[in-house]
Amino acid sequence: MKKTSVIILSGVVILFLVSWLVKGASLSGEENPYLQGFLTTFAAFLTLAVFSFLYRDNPFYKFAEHLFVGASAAYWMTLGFWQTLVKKLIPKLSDGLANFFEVPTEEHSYWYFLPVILGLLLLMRLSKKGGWLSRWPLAFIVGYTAGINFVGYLRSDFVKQVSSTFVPLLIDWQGVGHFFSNFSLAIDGQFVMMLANVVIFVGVLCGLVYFFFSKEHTGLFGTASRVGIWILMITFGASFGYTVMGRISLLVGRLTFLFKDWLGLIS
Amino acid sequence: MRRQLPFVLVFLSGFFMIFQYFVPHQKSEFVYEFLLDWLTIIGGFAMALGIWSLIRVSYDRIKRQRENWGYSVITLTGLFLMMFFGITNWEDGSFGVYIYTAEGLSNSMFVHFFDFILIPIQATMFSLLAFFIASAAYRAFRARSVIASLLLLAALIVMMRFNPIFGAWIETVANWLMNVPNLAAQRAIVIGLGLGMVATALKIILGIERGYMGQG
Amino acid sequence: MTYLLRVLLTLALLTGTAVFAQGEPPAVDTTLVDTTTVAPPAPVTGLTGKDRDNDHGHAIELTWTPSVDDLENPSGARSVLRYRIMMWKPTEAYRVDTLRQMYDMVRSNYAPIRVYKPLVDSALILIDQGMVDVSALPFEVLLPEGINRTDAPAEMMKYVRKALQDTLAAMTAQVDISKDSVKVFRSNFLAAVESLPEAFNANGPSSGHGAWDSVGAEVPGATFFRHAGSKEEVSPDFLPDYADLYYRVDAATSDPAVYTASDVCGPVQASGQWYNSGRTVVLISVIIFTILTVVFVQQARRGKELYVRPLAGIEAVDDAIGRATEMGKPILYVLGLGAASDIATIASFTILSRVAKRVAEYQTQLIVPTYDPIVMTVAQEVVKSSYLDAGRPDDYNEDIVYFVTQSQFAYVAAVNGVMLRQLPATNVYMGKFYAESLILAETGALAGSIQIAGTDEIAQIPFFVVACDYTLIGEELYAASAYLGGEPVLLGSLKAQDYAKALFVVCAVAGFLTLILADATGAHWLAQFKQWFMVAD
Amino acid sequence: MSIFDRLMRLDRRWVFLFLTAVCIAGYYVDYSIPIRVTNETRSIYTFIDSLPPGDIVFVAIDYDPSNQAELHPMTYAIMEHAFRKNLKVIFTALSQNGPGMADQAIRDITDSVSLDRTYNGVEFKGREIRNGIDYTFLGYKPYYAIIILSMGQNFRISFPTDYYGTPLDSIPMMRGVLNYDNVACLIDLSGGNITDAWISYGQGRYNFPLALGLTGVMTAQYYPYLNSGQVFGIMGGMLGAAQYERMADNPGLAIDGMRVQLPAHIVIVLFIIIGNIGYFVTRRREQLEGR
Repeated sequence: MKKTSVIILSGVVILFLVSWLVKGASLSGEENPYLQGFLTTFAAFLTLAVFSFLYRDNPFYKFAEHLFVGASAAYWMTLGFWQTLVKKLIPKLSDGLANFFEVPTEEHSYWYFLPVILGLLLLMRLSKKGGWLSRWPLAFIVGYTAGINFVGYLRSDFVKQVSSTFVPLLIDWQGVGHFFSNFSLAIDGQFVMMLANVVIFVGVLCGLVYFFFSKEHTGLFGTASRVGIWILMITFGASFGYTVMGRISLLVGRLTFLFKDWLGLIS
Repeated sequence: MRRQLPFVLVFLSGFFMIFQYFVPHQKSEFVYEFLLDWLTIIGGFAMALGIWSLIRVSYDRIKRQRENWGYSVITLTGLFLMMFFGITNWEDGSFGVYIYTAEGLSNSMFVHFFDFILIPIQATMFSLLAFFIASAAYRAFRARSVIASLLLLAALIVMMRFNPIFGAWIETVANWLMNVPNLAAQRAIVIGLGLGMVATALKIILGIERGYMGQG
Repeated sequence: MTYLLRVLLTLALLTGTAVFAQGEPPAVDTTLVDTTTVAPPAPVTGLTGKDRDNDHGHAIELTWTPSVDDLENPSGARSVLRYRIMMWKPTEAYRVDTLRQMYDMVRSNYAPIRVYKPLVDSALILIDQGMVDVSALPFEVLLPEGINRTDAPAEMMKYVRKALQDTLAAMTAQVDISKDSVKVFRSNFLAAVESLPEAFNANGPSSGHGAWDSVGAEVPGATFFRHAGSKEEVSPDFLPDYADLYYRVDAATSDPAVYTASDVCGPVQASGQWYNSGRTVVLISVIIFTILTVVFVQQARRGKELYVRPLAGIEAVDDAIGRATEMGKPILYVLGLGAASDIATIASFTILSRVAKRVAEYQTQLIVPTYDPIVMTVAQEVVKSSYLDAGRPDDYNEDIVYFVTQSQFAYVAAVNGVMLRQLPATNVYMGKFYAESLILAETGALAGSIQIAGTDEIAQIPFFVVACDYTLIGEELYAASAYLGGEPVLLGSLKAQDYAKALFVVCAVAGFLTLILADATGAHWLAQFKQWFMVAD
Repeated sequence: MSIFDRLMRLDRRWVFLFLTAVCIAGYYVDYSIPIRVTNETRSIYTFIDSLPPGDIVFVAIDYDPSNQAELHPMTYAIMEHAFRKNLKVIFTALSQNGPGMADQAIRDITDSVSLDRTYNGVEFKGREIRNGIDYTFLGYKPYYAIIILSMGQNFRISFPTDYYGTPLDSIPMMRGVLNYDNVACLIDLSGGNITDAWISYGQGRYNFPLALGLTGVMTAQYYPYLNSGQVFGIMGGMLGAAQYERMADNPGLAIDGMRVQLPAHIVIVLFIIIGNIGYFVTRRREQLEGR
């Protein structure tokens, strides 16, 4: 077991070195060909390492995973540091600090000491005694967004939906005779368009019935609820099927990287 | 007192935001935007908590030589290297405070790390979805019941919408499925969801829902 | 890498000439265009302006009757191709524009200039000391052809020296860009903005102290224009409140020189309102919903039994914890990618507290990797107090809940690792999920775990439904949270939600019927019902 | 374990392997994928194909990089077709990031048309595509509704110069080209609202032949215009682009994409079917045994 691991590892290392040298040589003429060759090879190695996870968990995947976690955490922290703290906060508080960080100064606003205090209170979590103070910033954040969400969703997900459910049942209605004499199953025909509106209307009502919690789903109510879950399932199936194309494109993107940018097998 | 005061703050900030929604005046909008700035700034401080937790867990694993502790060394190496590149100015050979330019963080090692480590792994993780969508379809699309059959059938029709073996009708049916029942179901979910969120938000503001503060 | 080019570009900006030039479009060479002279069209009539309702101010709405010669009017000359909306701006307003541009420029150039000036300074010293190698300079020098000669380095250096000196002179002489000058420019600008309303009030079009400025255009046939300015002073389209504004609409033809101005309308003033009447329907909903919730919560508090239909996902949670205990395997709880303030995440916290309590009672292992530092903080608090409630505070340790990273797929990579290495008996996904939902659920299925999911992200529900054993669809997540929260009071709100849904059904059916009736009887007023539910943005 | 049990419990790594193989094969194996050409795409192709040399086609490139995957192939296919037929092209880009898209397409197609090629059995000699003679790129201007409208009077009202700053009157191919009356047809490739403006402000008022290239999700809602005759053709998403490429006998980005998509979809469907066969047979057997 130990021996095979060593063989596999050294195989990968040798392949990596070969790829690096070959890629570097093929890029001669560009700036820093061997650095570029190394970076491309390393990116390809990481790509394959992640794909190897599909076979089973293995040291290469573990390597990529741990590197990714560390580097990405630092990436977001660095970005947050520069973009929020340095760019947004510091110019509001101190010219000296702003000059130190080379960001343009702005008009001071001492109100901005409050979020600093709240931010520091949040850090009190790290202390055993002052931990309870960290609830203050939390209360502010949660209350603030709850207020926004309360009115926001009441408007967008409730009031607005009422008016958009008002769809006409009759489209271009010119009497029963006209309807039957011009009957067609075409997608833009009168019948299909009207059917669509009926399906939408009934679908919304049945779907809502499915989401009733305080009433037993029996009798007529139960039937409506069952129709509701059917419509939900048809929708889920269709959305699932619709997404496949986009996901395959993602895979093709990675394969293109491997075969074109790294191996150069496709021109 | 320690326990109750935060809920007063929740109520006050929540109520203010509801009030603000109905007041279009510039002064009310000003406060709204101002508070929004606060949120991002507090979030900036929270980063430190996260990084601290990551370092502590990794360090702990290394110190106690737990299983796979070697990989935690890699995590910490990646973390510190990226941080180092992110706050130093590599270009002039001076390791002073990094200069923030309009183009963003332009330390070339930082950019290399991003382009050749973060991006490839991220894109590959994302592309795993192509495989998982296939395996999930194979594993779960079994006509066990009416509900499962409907799920299966709708998925099959939409997936075959451009298959030349079938006639043009399949495209029509697939489009109809995406436009009509889909719309109905989405709306039903949205309304229920909206009410669920509204109710939870109200419970939070009124102090009925306290789970998020640790059992209040 | 610092390029002289960039210094020179900055320089071009600094010399200020470009700044003050007005951006007129190049004139059309009319000689080749087929413009048989167009007759001046009839003017726009009946121009009126008023403050826009329900806003923060800074906007005016204009209405008018189109010109007789409008393209849309078949009986006229059809020569009016568009309407130009003109606003009178007193000279002071143009001055504010200039000051704004200067402030903008100084502000945006401050940081680079601070960096480049020392570089140029040191380069000049090097050249004066007799250095002749251009490539040794700390920046790349772009030399014009004819100067770039290696055979005469001294000549070349002379040119470089001159160019650098010019740059430096311009930097320091034209506009002094320093920390203090940014301040001075800002205060000058703000002072001028402050006095804008006075200037507008004192100098109308009749005073001749100012000029007309185009603020927008409309297509033929249009009768309405909304001049929505910005409320930010630094924005070029800032429009002051409480200032007398005058407008005019020009009927323009294909020949830029031929147009007819309408009568001037004004003065009108923009102002902010204290109540948005377009949102009254939301206010009514807020009141109804709050009353419903409070009433049912009170009922529950008084001990009234409330029926809640069984949810498969909820029952599965308890079973799954038991199963994990039997197998001696951990439980993985994923809170998703939401922030601590997202409602889905808050619902998830409540479910987590129940799971953690059971886990503590059964002495099973719990793993909670988190994506957001604040979510981690809250989750730690929640789990800690659940262990306390279960009477096992000593079993709690800080490593149950830990932070991974704030990168979507790095987080997924780490959670995948946990699933395959620690083989949890049960995976619970509750909260906000995006594209990673299926990666998580499939890896979990691969590891043979029982999986329970709940999310309010509609796009991700199909994947959870397909790949998980139990899925809470949309609102069921909130119902589960109320149900598992353990307090009957929380259930009261479920009842309120159901009443609101019933209200919705009533409104929708009523709307449906009114539309049919309106169609059948031709009664127009019935169709108005829909308008009641329209909300202003 | 019977074969059917195995079908039901196939290791998913087989699924992964097949999918990868099929995707790579789709790239390498030069098979021709049968693409069903719909009438709405065919009419665009035949319209352009029937134009005499020298006619002008107006191509509006109104999409951003986010819709590039679906719409760029259409631009390429139409441009190649038009230039090979010795037609002239006017471009506009009325979405903010459109000029970048147009610029890229012009560069690529100029290179490609300089080579000798055979399409549908007809040999085309490579030729140089020159700015101002074979095409004019008018560029981007804000307020697309007004631009579309004013171009109905004269292109010069909105675009006194082209994208590169040359006055329109000193561009050879624009001599005597005043407005939509002088172009043979207009093709709008868009991923957003601009399409509506082309229909109501452009076609609705000036009555020129209009065809649309849309993203997959948008397509369904524009069919009514096809039936009312306001639009003579629609290309929907990557599929529509592939259909055009098929008719032009010029397999490009879209057909390459479909060559991978189709087998990948079929593989997934086959696995679903295999799983279900296994499931039904085993269940039937269990029922029989249970009896």
